[in-house]
Amino acid sequence: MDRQQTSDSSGTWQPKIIAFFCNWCTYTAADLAGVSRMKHDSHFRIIRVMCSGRVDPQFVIDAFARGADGVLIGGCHPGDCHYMEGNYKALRRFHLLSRMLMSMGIEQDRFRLEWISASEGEKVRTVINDMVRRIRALGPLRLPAGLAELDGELKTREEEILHV
Amino acid sequence: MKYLYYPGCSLKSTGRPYDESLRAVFAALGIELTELDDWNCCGATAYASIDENQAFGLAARNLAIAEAAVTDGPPTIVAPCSACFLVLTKTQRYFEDYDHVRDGVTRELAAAGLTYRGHVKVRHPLDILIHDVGLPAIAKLVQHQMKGLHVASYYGCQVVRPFATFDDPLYPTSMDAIMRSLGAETVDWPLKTRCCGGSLSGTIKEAGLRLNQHLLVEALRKGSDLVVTCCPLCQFNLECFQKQINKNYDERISLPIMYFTQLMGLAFGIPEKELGIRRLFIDPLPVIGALKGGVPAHV
Amino acid sequence: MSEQNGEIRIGFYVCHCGHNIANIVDVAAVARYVAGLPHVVVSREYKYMCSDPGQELLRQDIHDHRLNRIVVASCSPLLHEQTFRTATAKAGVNPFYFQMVNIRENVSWVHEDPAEATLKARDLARAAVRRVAAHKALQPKTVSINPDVLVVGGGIAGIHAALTLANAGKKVTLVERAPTIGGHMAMFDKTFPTLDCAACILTPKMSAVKNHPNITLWTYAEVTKVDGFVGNYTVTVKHKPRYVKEDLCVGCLECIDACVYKEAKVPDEFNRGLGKRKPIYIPFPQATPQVVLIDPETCIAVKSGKCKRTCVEKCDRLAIDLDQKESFDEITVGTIILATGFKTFDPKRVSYYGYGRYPNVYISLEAERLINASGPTSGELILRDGRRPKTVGIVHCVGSRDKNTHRWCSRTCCMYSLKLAHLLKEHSGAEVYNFYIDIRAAGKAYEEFYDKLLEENVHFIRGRVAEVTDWAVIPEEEGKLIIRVEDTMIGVVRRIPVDMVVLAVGMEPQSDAQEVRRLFNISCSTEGFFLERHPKLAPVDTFTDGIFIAGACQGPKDIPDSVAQAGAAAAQALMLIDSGEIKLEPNTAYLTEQNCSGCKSCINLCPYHAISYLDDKHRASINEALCKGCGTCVASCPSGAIHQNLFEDEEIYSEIDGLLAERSPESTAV
Amino acid sequence: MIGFLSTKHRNKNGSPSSGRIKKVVRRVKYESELDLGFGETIAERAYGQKLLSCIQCGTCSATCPLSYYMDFTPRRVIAMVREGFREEALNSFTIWLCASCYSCTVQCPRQIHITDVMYTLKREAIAREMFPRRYPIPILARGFFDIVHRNGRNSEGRLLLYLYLRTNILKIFQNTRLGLHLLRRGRMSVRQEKIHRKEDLRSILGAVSPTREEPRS
Repeated sequence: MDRQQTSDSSGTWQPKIIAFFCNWCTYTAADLAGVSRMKHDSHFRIIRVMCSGRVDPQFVIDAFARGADGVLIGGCHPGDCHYMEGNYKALRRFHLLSRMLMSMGIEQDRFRLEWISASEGEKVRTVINDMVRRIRALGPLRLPAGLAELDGELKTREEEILHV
Repeated sequence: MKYLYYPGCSLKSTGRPYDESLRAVFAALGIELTELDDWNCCGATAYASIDENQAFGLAARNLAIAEAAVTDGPPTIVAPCSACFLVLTKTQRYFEDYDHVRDGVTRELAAAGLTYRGHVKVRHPLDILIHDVGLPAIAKLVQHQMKGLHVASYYGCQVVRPFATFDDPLYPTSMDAIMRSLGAETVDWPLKTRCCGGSLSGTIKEAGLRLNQHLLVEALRKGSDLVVTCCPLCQFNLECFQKQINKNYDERISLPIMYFTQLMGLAFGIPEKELGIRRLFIDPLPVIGALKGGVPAHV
Repeated sequence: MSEQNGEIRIGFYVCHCGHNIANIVDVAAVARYVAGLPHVVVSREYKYMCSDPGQELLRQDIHDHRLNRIVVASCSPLLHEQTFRTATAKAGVNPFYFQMVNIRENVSWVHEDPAEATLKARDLARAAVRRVAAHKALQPKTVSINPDVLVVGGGIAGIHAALTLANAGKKVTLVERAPTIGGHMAMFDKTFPTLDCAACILTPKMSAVKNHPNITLWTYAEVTKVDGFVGNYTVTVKHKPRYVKEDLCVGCLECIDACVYKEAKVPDEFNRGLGKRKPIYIPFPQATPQVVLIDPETCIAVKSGKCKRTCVEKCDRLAIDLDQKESFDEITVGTIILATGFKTFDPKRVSYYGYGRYPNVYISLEAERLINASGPTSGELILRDGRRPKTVGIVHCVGSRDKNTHRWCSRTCCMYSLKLAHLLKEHSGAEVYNFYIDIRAAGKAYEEFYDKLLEENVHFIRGRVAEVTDWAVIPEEEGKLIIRVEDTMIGVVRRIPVDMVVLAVGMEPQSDAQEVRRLFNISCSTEGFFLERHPKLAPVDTFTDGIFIAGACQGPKDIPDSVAQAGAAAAQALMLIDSGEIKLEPNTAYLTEQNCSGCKSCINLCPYHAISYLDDKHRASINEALCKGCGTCVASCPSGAIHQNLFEDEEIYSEIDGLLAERSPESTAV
Repeated sequence: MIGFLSTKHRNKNGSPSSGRIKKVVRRVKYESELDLGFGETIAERAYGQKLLSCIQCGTCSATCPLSYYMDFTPRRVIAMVREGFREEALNSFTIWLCASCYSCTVQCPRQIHITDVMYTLKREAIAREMFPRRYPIPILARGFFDIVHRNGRNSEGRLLLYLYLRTNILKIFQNTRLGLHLLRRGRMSVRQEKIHRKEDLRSILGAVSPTREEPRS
C-alpha cells in the first residue's frame, strides 16, 4: 500500500491536495466559505502561512515527495499583498517551479497558484472543486513510489558498475 | 476585411432586399462576404419550442461548417437576420457555458462526421460596421447626404438581446450613429427595441397587429419620415400589415419601412435596382427624393 | 514547569462546538485517534472548548499532566487562537506552545460526508500535533501607540468620530477631499423619520469641528501615502490648490460679486448641476470652512492669465493667490479611521429609466436639492422644463437588489423615498406614487413613518418599474412621462402618466475605493465596500491593526447607523491609545549569522527595508523592529540562514509530513 | 382548466363586460393537488436554478410587450411554476404569447432566463398536448419544425400554407392579397428551399438523445 491514504470508505482512490493559504486573503476566504456553508470537495488540506511569499519551493517539492497529488497556493490579488509584494515573489517562484516540476513529469494541473481575496469565498469553492476534478482525471501521482523505484534503479546500476 | 456570410432563410424570400442591399453596401465598403457553404436553417424561435437539443444541433452544423471553412484565425460569421443572429449566438454561448449542451452538440455533429470546437464568432452587420469599418469610413462613401431626412432606427428585439454585447440591450445607438453618418437626423423614440410580435401577426392577429400599430404610430408621432430596420421579420411586419392595421384600427398610416443597408446604399449612390428598393411595398424614394439635396428618384 | 527534562507532553482537545462540528465530524473518533499519536498525553473531546469550563479543563490538565504543548481542534484561529493562547499562558505554559486546528470553517461547515470530514479532521489534528512538538517559546513584541488620530472623510461619520476623539482629549487631523465638510448629509433637506432639518442638526457639528482646539481640519486635501504600522503611521497629505489662502479668507464673499462673470454660468456641484455658480465660489452657505475657492477649469485668470482679476483687487485681505500650487504635509499618527462614504448609483447605467434623456427624470439627491429652501429653486418645486408637477412617481431600488447592477439592498432608499414622498406632496400637493418591491422600514419609528405615509394617501404600488418613456398611447398620456409597471398586488400591468420621476438610486462604493483600500492596506468585500474584521463582533475593525472603518464606506447605512459606527470606531481607537501599547505577533524573521553566505539576495526582497548588508562582516542583518513577518526572505534564502518565528521551516515540514503521513491500520476504520 | 381570454368578451378597458351575473366559485388549492417538484424541474431544464430566486417584482410583466394579452402575467406564471401549480402554468395563454423578445431576460433583477422558462413550458405543454386543437402557435412551431427537419431550410410560403390549412382555412383568402404582393415583388415563393447534404441533418437529429423532454408524471 502507498504511504499516503489512497481511498475513501467506498474504496475508490481519492486525491490529496496540500493548500498553502495566505493568512490575509485566501485563508480568510476559506473561513468565509465555511461561514457561508459553501459545500465543496474535502480532498485538500490547508496549511496557513502569513504570505504566499513564505512558500518555499522546497515545501512544494516536499509535499509531492511525501505523496501529495497536487499543491495549491492561494495568495492576494496582484497589488493587494498585505506585505506589499510577497505575492509577486510567489508568482515568480511559481513559474520557475512549475517548469521544473513539469520536467520531472509532474503535470501542470497538479501545481496551481490562485489569487483569492478575503471576500471570495465562492472562488475557494470553485478553485478547489475544479482542481480536485482535474487531478481525479489525472489519477494518483505516486511520486513516493516513483522515487523509490528510481532509488532502486540507481542502486542496481551502482551495483552493476561496481560488479563490472 | 473578409467574413463568412450566413443569410438565413428569410433573406432568401421576404427579406431579399436586405440580402441584396447588404451585399451591395458591403462590397462598396470593400468587405468580402463568402456565403457559408450549404448552410441550413438556424432553427429560429419555433424550433426550440419543439425540441431544444435538436435546435442546438441544427444551429451548430452551421458553426461546424464555418470552423472547417477557415483555417487562419477564428472564423467570423456575419448573420444579418436577428433570429439567426440570436440563435447562432445562443448556441455558441450555451456550447461554452453548459456541459450538457456541449456534449450533446458534439455527439450530434459527430454522427454527421462534423466537429465543432467552439471558436466561431457570430456577429451582426451593425457590429461590423461600427467596430470594424468605423463611422468615418462610412461617411467617406456618402455621395448623397440624407440631410433633413428624419429616420427612426428600429432594432427590434433579438439583435440586441439577450447575448449581443456590441450595444445596449434596451437603448441601442449603433444604427442611429450610422444613419447620422449618412447625414440623416435620427428621432429619439422609446420603442426602438420593442418587439414587433414576430410570428404573432400570423397567429394571434389582434396582438401582433396592435404591437405594429403602436410602433408605427409612435414613429410618426416623433416625426419620422421613414423607419429603417435590421431584421427581416420586423420589416415584414411593419410594412406588409400597414393596410390591415389601417383597416382594423382606423388609422391612415403609410410609412416607408426599409432596411438600413438600403438607405446606406442610396446614400452611397448605388443604383436602386441593386438595393431591392422596388421590392418594397411602400416606395421610400418619394420621401427621400423630396428632400433638398436628397437622392433623386431615378438613381 | 514545561519541558523540564526535554520531554514533550501534548494535550489535545477537540471541540464539538455544540452541533456545529460534532454533527459532521466524529469527534470521539478523532480524540481516540490522536490519543495514540506520539507525545500525546491527554486527548479529549469537549462540547465548547472556548467556554470557561473548557478553558478550565485545559488549565487543569496542564497542571495535572504536566503538559507543555497544547493543540485545540475547533474553529478558525482567526476567531479563537488568542483565547486559547491566553488560557495556555495562564496555566504557566508559553502561549506559543499552542497550535490550533480549524475543523469548523475548514471541515464541518463545508463538507457533507461524515466519513470524509472525520478523516480530514484527523489528518489536520495529526499535522498540528507534529507541528506543536517543533514549536519554540516566544515573547510577543510590543509597540507603543502614538495618541494622535487621522480621520479620513468629513461626512457625518468622520465628523462624529473626530469630535468624539477630540472631546476625549486626543489630537485629531480630519482630512476631507471636498472643499467643505458635511458630505452627503449636507445636501439633504430633511431626515427621516423625524423630519428634522438636516442642516439644522449638522451645521452645529460642522462648526464644532472647525473650532475644536484638538482638531486640525484639512479640506480640499487627500491622503497620498501611508507608511508604518499600528501605533506609528506616517501619513502624507496633499493639499490641492484652492487659489485662496485659507488662513486669510474670512468668507465675506465679496470676491464672488466682483468676479468678471456677472452671471453664474458653471453647473454647481452641490446642487447636482440644477443651479449655477461662478468660477470663484463657496460650495453652499454653511460650508465649513467658510473659505471660497476657484475652479481652475473655468477661471479665466488661472486658465489663460487674461483676466482683469477683479476678485484679487476686491479682496483687501489679499487672500486670493492665483499662483497657488499643491503642497504636501506629513503627519504621524497612531490610529486611522476611514469614513470615506459612498457614491450614489449612476442611473444612466439602466437606460430604461431615461435618466439624462428626459429632463423631468431626477435622482433622489436632485429632488432633495429641489425642495431645499437654500436649493436652486429656493424650495419651489419647479421642474427642469419650468412646470410644476401634478403627479410624481418615485421608483425604488434603482441600482439595488439587481444582479445586473448591484445585488445588495441599499437599506436607505425605502425610507428616504417615503420621506421624499411626504415632502414632495407637502410642497406641491401632487399625487405621489411609490413603486417598490418590498418596503424595508426596519428601524426605530420607521414602520410608524410608513404608516403615516399610507394615511396621507400616497400611492404604494408593489412592482418594479420596467421603463419610463414619453410614449403616449392615449391622449391623456400626451406630454407626460409614462411609467410602465406591473401592479403585482392586482396582477395587472399599469401605465401611469406622471410629470416628474424620482429615481431612488442606491448606494455604491466610492469609485476610488480600491485605490484607497490599497493605500491603507485593508480589504474590500465582494461588492467593493471596505471589509470589516468580523461582520458581527468586529464591525469597525479591519484586518490591519490600528485602522478602523465607519459609516457607508463599509456598506450602505443611514445617518443613525453611520453615527453609531463612528462612535464605535472612535472607541476602538481610544482603547488602543489609552492602553498605550499593543502586542504584536512575534512572527518576525531572524538570521543565523554563521549560515549567511552574504549573497545579498534577501536585501532587495524586503519591502520594509528591514534587511541590511553589513559590509565589514560580509553578511546580512535583520532589524526585527522593522520586520512585519511575511517570510518572503525566509523562503528565498539559498543557504537557509533566515528563519521565521511561528513559521519555522521545521514547523511547516512537520505539518506537511503530518498531513501526508501513513496512518496506522487501526485508524483506517472510521 | 382556465379558458383562454378572448378580446370579444371584453370591453375597451379590458375588464369583463358588465351586466352579466357572475357565478360564485369556490376556490381553494390543496397541497396534495400540486406538483411540488415542478419548480425545480423547470428551473433545471431552463438553465440553472435562478428561477427559484424570483422575488416577484413584476419587471418581466411590465417590460413584456404582450403582457396586456396574457391571462396570467409572466410573474404569476413563474410563481405558479415555483409553487407547483403545474396545470395552471401549462394551460396558461401566457406561454404561447411569448414572442421571445428577451426583454424580461435582460431586465430581470435576478437574471432568470425567463424566455428559456417559457420555451421549457411550451415544450412541456406540447409534450402533454395541453393546447387547443386548432391553436395556431404550436401548430406553426410544429410546421416549421417539420419543414426544417425535412429540408434543412425553411420556406416561408410553404409554412404559411401549412399554418392556414391546419388552423383556419378561410384565412388563406384573407391573406391571398398579401401573398400575391409578395410573389409579385419576388419576396415569396412556394418553391421549397433545400440544403444539399440532407444526410448530415438526419444524422445530427438522429443522434439527439431521445429522453429529453419526457413529461413528468
